[in-house]
Amino acid sequence: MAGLHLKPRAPLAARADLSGVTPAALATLSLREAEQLAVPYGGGRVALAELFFVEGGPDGVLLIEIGDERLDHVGAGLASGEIIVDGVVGAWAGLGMSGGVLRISGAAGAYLGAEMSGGRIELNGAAGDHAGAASSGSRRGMSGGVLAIHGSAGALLGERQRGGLIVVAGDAGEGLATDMIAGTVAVGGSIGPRLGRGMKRGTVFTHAVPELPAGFADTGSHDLVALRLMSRRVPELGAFIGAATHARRLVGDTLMGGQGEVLVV
Amino acid sequence: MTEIESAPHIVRDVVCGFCGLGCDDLTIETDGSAVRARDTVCPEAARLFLRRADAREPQCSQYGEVTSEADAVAAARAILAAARAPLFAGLGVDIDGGRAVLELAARFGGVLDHAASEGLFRNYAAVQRTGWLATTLAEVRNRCDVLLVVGEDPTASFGRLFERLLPASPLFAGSRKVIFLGEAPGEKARAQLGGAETVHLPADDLVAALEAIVGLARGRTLPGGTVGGVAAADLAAAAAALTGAAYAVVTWNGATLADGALIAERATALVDALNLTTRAGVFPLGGRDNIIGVNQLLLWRLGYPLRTAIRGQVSEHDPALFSTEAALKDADVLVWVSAFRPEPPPDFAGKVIAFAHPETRFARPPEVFIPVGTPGIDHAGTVYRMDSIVSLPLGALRVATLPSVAEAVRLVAGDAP
Amino acid sequence: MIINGVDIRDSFAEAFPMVGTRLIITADTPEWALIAGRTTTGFATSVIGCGCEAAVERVVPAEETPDGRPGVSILIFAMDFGSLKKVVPLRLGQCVLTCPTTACFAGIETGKRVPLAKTIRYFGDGHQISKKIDSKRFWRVPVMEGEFVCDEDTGSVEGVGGGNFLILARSRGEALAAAEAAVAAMSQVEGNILPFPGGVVRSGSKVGSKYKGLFASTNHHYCPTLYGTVDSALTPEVGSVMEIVIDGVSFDAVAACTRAGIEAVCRIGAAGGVIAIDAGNYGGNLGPFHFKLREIMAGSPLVTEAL
Amino acid sequence: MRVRLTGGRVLDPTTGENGVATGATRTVEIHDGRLVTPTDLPAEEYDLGGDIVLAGGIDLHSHIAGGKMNLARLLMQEDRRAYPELPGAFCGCGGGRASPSAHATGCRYSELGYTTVFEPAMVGANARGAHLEMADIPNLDTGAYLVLGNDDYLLRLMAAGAQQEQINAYVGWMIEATQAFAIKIVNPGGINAFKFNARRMNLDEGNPHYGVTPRTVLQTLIRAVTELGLPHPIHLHGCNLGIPGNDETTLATILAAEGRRLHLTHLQFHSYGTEGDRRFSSSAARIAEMVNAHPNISVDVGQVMFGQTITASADYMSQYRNRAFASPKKSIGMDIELDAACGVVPFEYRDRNFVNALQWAIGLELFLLVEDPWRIFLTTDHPNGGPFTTYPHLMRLLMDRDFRNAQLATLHKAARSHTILESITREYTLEEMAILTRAAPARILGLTDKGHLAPGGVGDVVVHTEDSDREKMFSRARYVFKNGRLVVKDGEIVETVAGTTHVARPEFDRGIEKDMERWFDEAVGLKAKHFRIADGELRGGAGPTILTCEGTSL
Repeated sequence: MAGLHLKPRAPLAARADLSGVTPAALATLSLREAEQLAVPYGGGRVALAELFFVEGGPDGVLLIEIGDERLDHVGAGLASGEIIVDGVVGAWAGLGMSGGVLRISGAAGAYLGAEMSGGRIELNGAAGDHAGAASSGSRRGMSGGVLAIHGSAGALLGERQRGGLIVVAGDAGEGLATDMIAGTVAVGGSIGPRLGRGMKRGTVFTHAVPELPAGFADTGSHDLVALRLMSRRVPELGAFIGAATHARRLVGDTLMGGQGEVLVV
Repeated sequence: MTEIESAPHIVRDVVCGFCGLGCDDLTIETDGSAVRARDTVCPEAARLFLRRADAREPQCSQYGEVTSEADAVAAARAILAAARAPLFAGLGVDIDGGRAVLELAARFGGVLDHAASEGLFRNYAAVQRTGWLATTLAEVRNRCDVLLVVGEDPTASFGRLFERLLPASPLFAGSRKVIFLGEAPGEKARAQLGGAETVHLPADDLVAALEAIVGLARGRTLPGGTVGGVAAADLAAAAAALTGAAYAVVTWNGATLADGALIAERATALVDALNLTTRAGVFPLGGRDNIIGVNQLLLWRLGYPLRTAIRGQVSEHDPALFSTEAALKDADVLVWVSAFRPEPPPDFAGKVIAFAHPETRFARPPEVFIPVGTPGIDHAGTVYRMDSIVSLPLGALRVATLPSVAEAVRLVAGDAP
Repeated sequence: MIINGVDIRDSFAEAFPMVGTRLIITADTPEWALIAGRTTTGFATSVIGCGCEAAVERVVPAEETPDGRPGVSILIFAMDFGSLKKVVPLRLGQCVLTCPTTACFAGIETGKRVPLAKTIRYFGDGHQISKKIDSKRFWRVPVMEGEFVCDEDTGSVEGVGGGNFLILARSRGEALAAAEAAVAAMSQVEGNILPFPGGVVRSGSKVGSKYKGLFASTNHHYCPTLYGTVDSALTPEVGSVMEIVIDGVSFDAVAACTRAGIEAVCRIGAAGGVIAIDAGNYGGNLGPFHFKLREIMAGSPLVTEAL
Repeated sequence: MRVRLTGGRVLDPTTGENGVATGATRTVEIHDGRLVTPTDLPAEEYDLGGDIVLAGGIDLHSHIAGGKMNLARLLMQEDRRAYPELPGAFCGCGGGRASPSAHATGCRYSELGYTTVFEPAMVGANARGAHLEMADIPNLDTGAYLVLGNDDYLLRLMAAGAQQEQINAYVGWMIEATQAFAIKIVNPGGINAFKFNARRMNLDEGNPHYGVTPRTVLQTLIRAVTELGLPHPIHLHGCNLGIPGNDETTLATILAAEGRRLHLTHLQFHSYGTEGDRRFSSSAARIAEMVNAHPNISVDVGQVMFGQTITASADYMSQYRNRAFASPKKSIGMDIELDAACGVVPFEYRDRNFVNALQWAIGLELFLLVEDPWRIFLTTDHPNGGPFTTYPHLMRLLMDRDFRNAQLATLHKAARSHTILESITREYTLEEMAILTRAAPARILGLTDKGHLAPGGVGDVVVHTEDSDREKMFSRARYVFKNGRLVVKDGEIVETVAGTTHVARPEFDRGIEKDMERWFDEAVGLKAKHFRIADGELRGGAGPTILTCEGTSL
């Protein structure tokens, strides 16, 4: 079948898990089969059609209307195609996605884009804690792709991130980039305390010097050619860096032998 | 497992299953249904073993109204049968009771979590990501010559910890040195430490100070004069003691540390660094109300630790959504299991079925309350010690008038469909 | 074929496949970019003696470079990919890494990857930092002046080396003036370099020598001072011959460059002392690329007499 | 309940019956869980139509329970997530492949026709946990070998020059206290030496604290189990596991047994030479020759199977070394209770890796060069060499030379030139496979009512439909009866039943008890009586199946 259009029948009374409900997986199903997909819901499993009005839609696109803050794992494992949520999602949206586009017009719960390795997430609202992070027990967070959050992000954004780009237009909560391995985060707004503990490598772009833990060293302000390069090469950073040629560079977490950096532009 | 002497009903070598330390040398006095700990027990054990002779006979209730066991069981079953998203929480229960609850959850579906799992999952930040090099009680007792205690004085939670951990005459350790990073040892701890040399490093940032010690153990030099509120020289001395130890041990209580996950990771890194040249192990504290046992049970039965949901015969682990705190927001039924202590269930708007300690004081009467016996007092059972390796047999100290959790839960489960 | 009095001989340039790459070198000023470009491509006239052939391809305006600073693009060609992988990091390390304010970027995206910072980064002694955007990685290597920014690697092309033509003129002065005009015109054609000094080579060579161990020697057929003593390709009025050698990223690039050069020479024409255009070849047996002069010039508006 | 299987070709090497060779069929009957002489009484009948009837499979070395498996599960949630529950009306709860849950272990094993599996490395301190876990494994009888030889109590006794009688009493006490079936030695003395910061330990190297050598530990414990009359010989995981050049240690270890019975486990990991430019070579031929010449020696292979697995061993000394090769990069180690230790290291065996490819070849060489099928057992040291679910593939490798050589051809080139595997023509017969997987394990474990189909035996019966593709054939049993109850039909679980746990009960001098109590009180910090496991703690109160020890020959 072509794409799918889901509209909640009612606000969810328990958590539902949309793992595996992706355009690619749906492509092989008839509308009837899609309706009968067993979706974990509360302490059991129910047919997709018990939770949603299910209709066909444009090819390669899964459109979810309204959404629900208990609707988890939207776009988890997405490898291609597009998922558009005209509303909010629960936790784990875009978990481990490797390609495709996930657009969410509202807010997202915790672990948005956790462990994603490719593709693009556009979130208009606010993200919960642990966006772009590693799930508990996993060694690595987001490793590739772009996570664009137009609102603010919660605590532990980019925890254990090891690649890819996170851009937050609003604020970021505490513990940003904790144990970060590599990758780039840019935060337009304010930043919570305890940024970058255990940071190994990677870059956090900010507009003001944040509160930093003991293991960060201030190397001063520098004319960095890399700024000009990133401003041009990375469209998402173009507006953030603009024409800046200088940045204050703070390096850490040196206590753990880390060489991560906070670049204040 | 216990040896009941003749009157006046003194029971020696009683195993205590409450805090997870696994003391098994308690002396308990019983008189009919009355139970009282004697001699050297910690306040926690004294409190939790105590059963007064004049205690009211506990009874099942529904909405606070006394009811028959059969009615309570039937009501519980009806609630579960109609439940959409049950949460099986508390889980303060022995292994057999844990099995029964697991099977109940498998049948009706729902989330499984223990009341004390926060500390456990902080430690899992380290153990699941990088693994760690650990040790157990008897090894610490006999080999540990330098012990690093991170955070609060653990004696508050584990009353006899240092007595058990560092007895006076170890088989191998030539000397004992204990470094307290964080809170100073209290009087009780000092008394138990006896001849051990103690050092106190009053860190205001535990993570930073511990990271500094990791760095020093790896051969780096510190950037400043103090780190985390501790003088660099003191940190260097601590690192030197650890690297110079024959068998260093690092311990902390994840449950009491807001930064427990990072502490666990840094402690793991420290022990990894130490083992390059000498021997060392982590010894994480925790394990109250058999959380370790129930967690082990889930691991061998479901392949997942606590914070796992069974939904339509398939289990899934989600340390975020299936924590008690998070799951309470999504559940419609709370099955509260707390056999070790009168711990009331958390605030919850949905229906509550409580398999709980008879003295539990509920903020509001639960839909169904089935009082249960306490493992190690009312019935035998098995609990795990905090190290997850040793498990202990709890015996019965008196004639049980209450069902065990296993019995009560199996009544509710009835015959499998 | 006669163009503006210049005889386009019925000959062809015989060229070989080479493997090449393009680097964009930027700097704080156009001057430093050019210095870096020229130094990096120094001593790279002929693969026979230098291991590669390289030159500045063009000056790149700031708005076209990856970091928005003035730059130059250079092309480096070698006989095979293995040699290219060796020679590029070597030149990069000696001449760009060391040159004030420069940065170095991939100038070709496709083809096999030629290491740039992939090798050079170790100069950072563990302090180097990389950043991967999409699937493209660049490195920042701390240096005394600041940071050396360099792409991890660059692409490569299977190009053409040894395109050429010969300018036969009445005198040395007239030959050189014609050659200079050709170089100026050819520099405008992207995708090519003229690796010899100033783009011109006065010592065209033939394959082999009477001396054992010499692969190439002076092309005596075109030496005016030997006219009459050897089997000469010249006519008595030819007083001097200059050659222009072209390496390009493709056959078409070299062809376009050749045509631009010959046209420039022909604009000077017989009036300026140019007698004929010829080309160097080895009989067509050695190189797969044949640039037939008359085919290349066919259709040129300058052609006055097609034969 | 009576079950009657008619028209099957019975393959029972214990009695010498080979219906596969003769084409003869006969009726097999089970009554109340036991094999009986066929009757005419009413029974649940199955017409087997010439299918092959075997005794239930017995795996004498597979890590199915105990603390290290739970550590493995905790560490490798990837494995669990990748292998979710199989659908079905039975409770096959949990999942996983390299470290499957208890129910998954029981279900997968019984699908392959196994009915008895032994956990070969139970640490005394964790014995209660191991038994709790085994009680939750459906469809299998189990048992566990107690790890001794690194326990401070024993080494202390030996260092003090204790009499053998005292050591026997200790070993007897420990077997009884932990409800064990046999004694396993893991890296004799080495795990203990690692606690004193020794990183390697050779056969005649003294423990840094006690001075005791692995050789004396081995010989002392061999004597102890012999004199206690334990049916199974010392089950030895030798010194220097995985280290190139350990072939010499292995050969010396065989001689160190001095003619007494000794079982060398996962021999593949102990058969490495140092020849060739990579200083890693196969010594399978040398070692097989030595095994062939010493009838007191039995071995299991610990075959390496390619793919992701997780290694779990009491040999923390070796596993600490192996941490460097962890894939994914994480591992757990633990010193345990003056008793032993454990190391859990995820590992991926890759066919394009020289060492892994050669390990694979070395294991197969051992299988094919050890001549007596009664003295070699089919194991992958689950999950260390690979999950037990790869057994059908391994069986085909052993039974089908063309298949084996085709696999060999795909391996790392240099490894191929280091093995003689291609030239080995041997193919295991069905009868030999039945010996390896049933008859011989029952014999070496002293389980007289298992591994055969004679009346009086346990009603563990497996029916396979013959298929020239042996992997396919052994992947799905047509029927599996556990104690006479049908648990597998057409390769799928139809019921789960509780098994029993085998324990051995030797006689010993109970005078040791006072000293044990003192030791536990003072050193261990746990009462001896709480260390002891009561019969009623096993199998949910059902208690163990006890094998009394009356001594064995040799």
